[in-house]
Amino acid sequence: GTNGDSETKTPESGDTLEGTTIKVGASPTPHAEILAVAKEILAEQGITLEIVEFSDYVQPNTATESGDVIANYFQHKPYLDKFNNENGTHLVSVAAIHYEPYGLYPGKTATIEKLPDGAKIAVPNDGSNEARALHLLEAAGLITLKEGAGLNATKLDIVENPKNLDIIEMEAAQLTGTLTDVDMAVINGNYALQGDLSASDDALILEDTTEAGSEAAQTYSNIIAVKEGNENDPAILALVEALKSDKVRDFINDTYNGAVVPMF
Amino acid sequence: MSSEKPIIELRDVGKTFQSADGELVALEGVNIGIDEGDIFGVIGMSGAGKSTLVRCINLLERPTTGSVIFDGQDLTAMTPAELRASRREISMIFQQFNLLMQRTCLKNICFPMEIAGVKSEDAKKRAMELLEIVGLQDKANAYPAQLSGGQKQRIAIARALASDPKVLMCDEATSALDPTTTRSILALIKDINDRLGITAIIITHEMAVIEEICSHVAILDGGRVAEIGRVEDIFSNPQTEAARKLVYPDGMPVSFLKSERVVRIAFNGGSSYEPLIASLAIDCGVKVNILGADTRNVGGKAFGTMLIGLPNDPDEAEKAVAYICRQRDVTCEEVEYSHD
Amino acid sequence: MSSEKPIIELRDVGKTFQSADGELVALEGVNIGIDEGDIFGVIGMSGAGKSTLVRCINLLERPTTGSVIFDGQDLTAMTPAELRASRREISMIFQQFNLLMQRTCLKNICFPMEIAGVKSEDAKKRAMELLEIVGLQDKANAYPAQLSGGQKQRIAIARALASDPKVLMCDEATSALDPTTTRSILALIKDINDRLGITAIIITHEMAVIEEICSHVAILDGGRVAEIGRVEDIFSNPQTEAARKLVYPDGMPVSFLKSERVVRIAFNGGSSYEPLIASLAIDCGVKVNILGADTRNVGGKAFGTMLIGLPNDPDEAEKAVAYICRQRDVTCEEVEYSHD
Amino acid sequence: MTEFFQSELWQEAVKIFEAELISDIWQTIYSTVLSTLFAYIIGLPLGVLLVAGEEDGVMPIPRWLMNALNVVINILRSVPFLILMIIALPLSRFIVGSGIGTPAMIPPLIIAAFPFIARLVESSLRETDRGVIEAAQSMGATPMQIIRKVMLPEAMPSLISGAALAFATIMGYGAMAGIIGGRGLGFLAINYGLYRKIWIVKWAAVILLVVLVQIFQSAGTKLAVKSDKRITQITKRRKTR
Amino acid sequence: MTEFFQSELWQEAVKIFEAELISDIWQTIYSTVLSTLFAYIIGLPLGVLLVAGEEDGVMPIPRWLMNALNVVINILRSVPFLILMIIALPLSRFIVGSGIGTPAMIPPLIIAAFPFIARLVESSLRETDRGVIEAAQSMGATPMQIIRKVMLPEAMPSLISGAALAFATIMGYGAMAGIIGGRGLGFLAINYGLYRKIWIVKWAAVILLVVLVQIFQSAGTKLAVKSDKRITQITKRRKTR
Ligand SMILES: Nc1ncnc2c1ncn2[C@@H]1O[C@H](COP(=O)(O)OP(=O)(O)OP(=O)(O)O)[C@@H](O)[C@H]1O
Ligand SMILES: Nc1ncnc2c1ncn2[C@@H]1O[C@H](COP(=O)(O)OP(=O)(O)OP(=O)(O)O)[C@@H](O)[C@H]1O
Ligand SMILES: [Mg+2]
Ligand SMILES: [Mg+2]
Repeated sequence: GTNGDSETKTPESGDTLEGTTIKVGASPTPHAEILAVAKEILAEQGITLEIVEFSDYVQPNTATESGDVIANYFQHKPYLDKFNNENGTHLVSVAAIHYEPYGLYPGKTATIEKLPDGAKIAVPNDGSNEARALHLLEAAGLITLKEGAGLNATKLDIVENPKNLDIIEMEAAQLTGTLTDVDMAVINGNYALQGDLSASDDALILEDTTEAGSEAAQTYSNIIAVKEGNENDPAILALVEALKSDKVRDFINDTYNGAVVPMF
Repeated sequence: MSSEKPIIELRDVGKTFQSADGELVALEGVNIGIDEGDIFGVIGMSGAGKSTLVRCINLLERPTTGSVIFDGQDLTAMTPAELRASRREISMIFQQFNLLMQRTCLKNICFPMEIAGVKSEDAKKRAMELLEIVGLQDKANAYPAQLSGGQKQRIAIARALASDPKVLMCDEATSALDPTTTRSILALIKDINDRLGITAIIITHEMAVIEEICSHVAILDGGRVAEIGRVEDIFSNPQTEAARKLVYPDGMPVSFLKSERVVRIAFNGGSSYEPLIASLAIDCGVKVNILGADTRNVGGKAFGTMLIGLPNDPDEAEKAVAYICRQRDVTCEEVEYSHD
Repeated sequence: MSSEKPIIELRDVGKTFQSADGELVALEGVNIGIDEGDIFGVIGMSGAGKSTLVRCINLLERPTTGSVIFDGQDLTAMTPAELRASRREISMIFQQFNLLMQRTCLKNICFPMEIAGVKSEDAKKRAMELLEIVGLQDKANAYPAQLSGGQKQRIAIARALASDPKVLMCDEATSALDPTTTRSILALIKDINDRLGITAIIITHEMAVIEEICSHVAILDGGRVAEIGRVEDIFSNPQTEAARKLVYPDGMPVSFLKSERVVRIAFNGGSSYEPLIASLAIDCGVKVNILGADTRNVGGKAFGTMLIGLPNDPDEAEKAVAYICRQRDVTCEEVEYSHD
Repeated sequence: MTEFFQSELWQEAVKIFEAELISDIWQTIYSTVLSTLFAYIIGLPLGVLLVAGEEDGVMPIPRWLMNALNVVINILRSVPFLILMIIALPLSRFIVGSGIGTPAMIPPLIIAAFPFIARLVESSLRETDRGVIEAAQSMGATPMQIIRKVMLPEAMPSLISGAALAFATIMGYGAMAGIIGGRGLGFLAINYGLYRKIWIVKWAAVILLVVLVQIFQSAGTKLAVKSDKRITQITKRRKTR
Repeated sequence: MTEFFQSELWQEAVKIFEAELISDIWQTIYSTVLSTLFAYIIGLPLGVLLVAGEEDGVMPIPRWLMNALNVVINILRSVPFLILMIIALPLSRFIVGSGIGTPAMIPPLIIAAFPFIARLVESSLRETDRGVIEAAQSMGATPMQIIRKVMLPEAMPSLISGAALAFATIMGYGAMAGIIGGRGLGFLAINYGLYRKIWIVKWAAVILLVVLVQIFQSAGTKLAVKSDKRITQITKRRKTR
């Protein structure tokens, strides 16, 4: 992984960043799309931002740890902590950029009240997102999770399930595609948008609207993570600055219509 | 040829193969008529086109030119279904046997009957009979890979006979067989020919086979028919170089060039130890020359033929012929010889 | 057998195949010694074990029992590398040819030389020579699939000769060939045998081939050696039922049972139209019986053999023998006959 | 060791095993077997057609049809399975009545596998000895008879080992079931291996997958060897020892 | 129509094409070709060994080694590609110097593909006529000579059509490059089909994939037919027409 290092390890501070290339790992959407805006800004400063898209949630961290990329942008803090813990990596968050509220969207059944016994509810199948979705269902009063079931919660941690809900885990991006097959699905804001669902109009319940909503926004903000020691790397600082610009905020607000909320 | 309508007729058949080095004319302008009940021999040097010829008869190889008439119908103009129906009446024994490697011998013999829709038990019964005829009952459940060359060939023969065909084509069907087995197979074909009037087309390199069972013979040379006709005529008096080379591979008997008159004597089961030639000399005082002989004894009886060159003196010759013709169980015929 | 050390010796060789129906004994207690320079014929009915026998010689089939000695060394006890070295000196022509389908004829013939590490140009040159010898120069670049049966066989023959082997094993190497080609191939083998002292083992169904070029013969019957010895001895006086069946497929000449004394006359190139038997009758007044004859003319000269049954009267018989022996270009030998 | 069995990881793994393992094994097996089966029902005839339908095959079909067939197979072979699966979901809804879960995997699996199988079958059938086909033709066999009684039986050993290959490949595709809410051992391995780091579960799932493939592969090889009547040596020797 | 070309979707698609298409095509081709190549370098000898190494093969190897080889191949065939890819990443870092991107895909692709190729090769070689192998043995050919000069050349048509099959399969695996930050047409199709729903890009990528597979498949088939000297009919007829 010397490649990424040599290119990204910026010269002594104070030197110009002109000609620097930084590689940042990101999920395709919305992260890579947001980074694309930052890329334009950085380009004006002579910094080349190379966006490496990962369609999984492990490799971006591994790649950051190994130096294949200098930073990544796809996860929230709790996931990062858990990842560090489990994998012995040393990644730290340098900035929170946005938040994607989860919502419970209707499929075959229109309202929570009408949910029949044994109704099918689709949730994301990947690590902490499943937990997040289950917490949302708990907040809606549909299930009860085992005490202390935090970010590791899976459907096996459900202790009370009065409606005998059938929890179906699947690829987050595929959730909107299966609304015809299930009674309801917990979908992340960004994918909901792509499925022509509006967080504000269609969601039966949103993370924002629950009592834990604002807390969730804080907790689940998507962050820029770097390897410990790179926090003050000028290039990283430039990246964060670019991401926190008005231009990016406008882009997010215009494009995602509330499904993605800027956190700056 | 006889005046009957032939069962198989090749009209101006030609076959050209395309190969890397250009075209190869395997057959050219072949006209052959084969009457029902004939046993028709095809001989020729290696590569003369014999296999190609029989493959053209059942259209395994589509002739490049000409047409093939079977039973009055043009095979080359038939629909696939009609062709299939005709093919069921023409059996073929392949030079390379072409047995189904994944089937037992019994099932291989059942195969043509399966295709013709014969009931399974009937097919099996018939196949067992045929296995017995070719002497391989004990190999019924063996696979072809477990057989010797000759055994494979016998299975192929049994398979070809299974469907009671009108025409049987044998591409060197006895080349891998010992003389005894060869003879018994030939006897079988002859027998079927006598009893059921099957027509047989036989490719062989053994002239004895032709002499023994064929009624007609065609000699192929470089893809063309060099000679065609009754076996006696062709063999006793080969007209072309190609024919002579086959019938007398060591060169023509010189006596053909010396004697004016040649007589073929056939022993039809008389006692062979009757010393015919010696008696002829002693009784008639005539010295005849044995040009060639192939005589064998079966159960004390002589069979086979002998070619005799008569003395040039016409009287002596006449005397000799008369003496020979008087013998019991011997037929003699004079063979024409033309000086070309 | 001669007193020289044999080049190939089979000691108590047996081979049993396992099959679905149980065991099949293909060879049992076979003891054969073949001297250097012999042309050794192997005959037997279809399925007698001939192919298995030669396959056991180069260990393509590992004998179940016994050992195979080649050039004084036990092949069955060799390391793989040693075995390979020995195998390079034993060429084999297979009953099914076994040509490489993806190589041209030329490259097929080059193959054994490639294996032996002969330089490519040298190999090619030699291969072209061999192609010419078997009469297939024009097929150098053709693939086996484009050849006739006999042509394939000739390529196989050329391939077997390419590596200048010490021993050549032919499994029905001429069965697909016309008589002329057969003769030229046999002449070739005989010639190599004369000039280079190659040892040949020849499986065939044509007794004429054995008579023509073999010095020794073994008769296999049901996996056992029925008879073994010099061709003259075995053929003129077959001791066992198996041998008689092969040599005289139509049954023994009856005269063997009638005449006490039998004489084999070989024509060594005298004029055939000298009517020997008739002259015998006229000049000596002795009637002899032709038991069998196989005479041909080459360029005006007679070659071949004739078996004569002498009269039972000892004086007449003596007279006849004396007369025959006086003839030019004729050798005669009395053949022993035992009443068993 | 006792420590390990008291560890939280082990406890959790046991929980997961108890809840899901049997069901996941079963789902892997039935989805793979059913998909392989149906994929053969479609792919086998197509593979046959690819050989028999050639200009000089036993059942020539029009050239344009042959080309079309080839193109369709190539298209299906080239679309990534993920995309294919999602495209095929409406079909799943129509056939199995649901676009989610393991049953919904089966139609996409079939669609992805049959072109692969067609090619495997094609390659096996091309090896049939031309001579035996000619023998059958000379007996007046219909194209269907030649296919059923000659080409397929003669190529049987090769077809069987192809089937073992196809089975393992289809099982591999099945690992992506998770995307549409399906289950199975592959899903278990990915879900717990990739996302949840419960390595016990991951390895248990992988080992079970290996065992399944091993069983099918060796059954396939054994059957292929046994069905091969051309080489009698192998079986012979095995028996003798 | 003009409307369509002015639509936002189209504009965006064009932007993506301009930025990525050429590079993605190139990445697909080079990763697939290189992986296929290296997978053959490993898989071909193994496939040969699976046949030649049998008890009655031309180069028998100890039975336990043979069994071990079979088991290893089966294991690699049964581990889901996703898992295999991630397990193989350290190897990628070691070999290509990076655990991300298209180059990093190549080692996992090779590891996933070579067992598949070994099985394909095995199945092809099993069809070699026993008789010609015996002929070579009778000439004193070494096992290596038999393999190189007999088994492989005689099975060439079948090996070539197997290679076309392998190529398409490896290209299919390559579609999962996105997981480790790799690129390529498969990634493009999945990324824009599944995650971003820009169907123009998805279909463009799919069409390009189809074209690639089509090219390799028909080249493979043609070459296989041309290299087949056993059946002269086909080429013959083609030429005559
Ligand atoms: N692989 C095998 N498995 C089982 N039996 C076999 C096998 N090979 C040969 N046999 C049997 O062994 C016997 C001898 O076979 P072999 O091929 O040696 O005969 P052959 O004398 O060469 O006959 P032919 O003249 O017909 O070629 C036959 O009965 C045959 O069925
Ligand atoms: N598929 C083919 N492609 C090219 N040439 C061929 C093909 N088949 C046969 N030939 C050629 O056609 C000629 C006649 O072949 P054919 O097989 O009819 O000979 P044959 O008389 O049966 O000879 P044999 O007695 O050796 O079997 C030969 O020169 C052969 O090389
Ligand atoms: Mg022929
Ligand atoms: Mg034999």
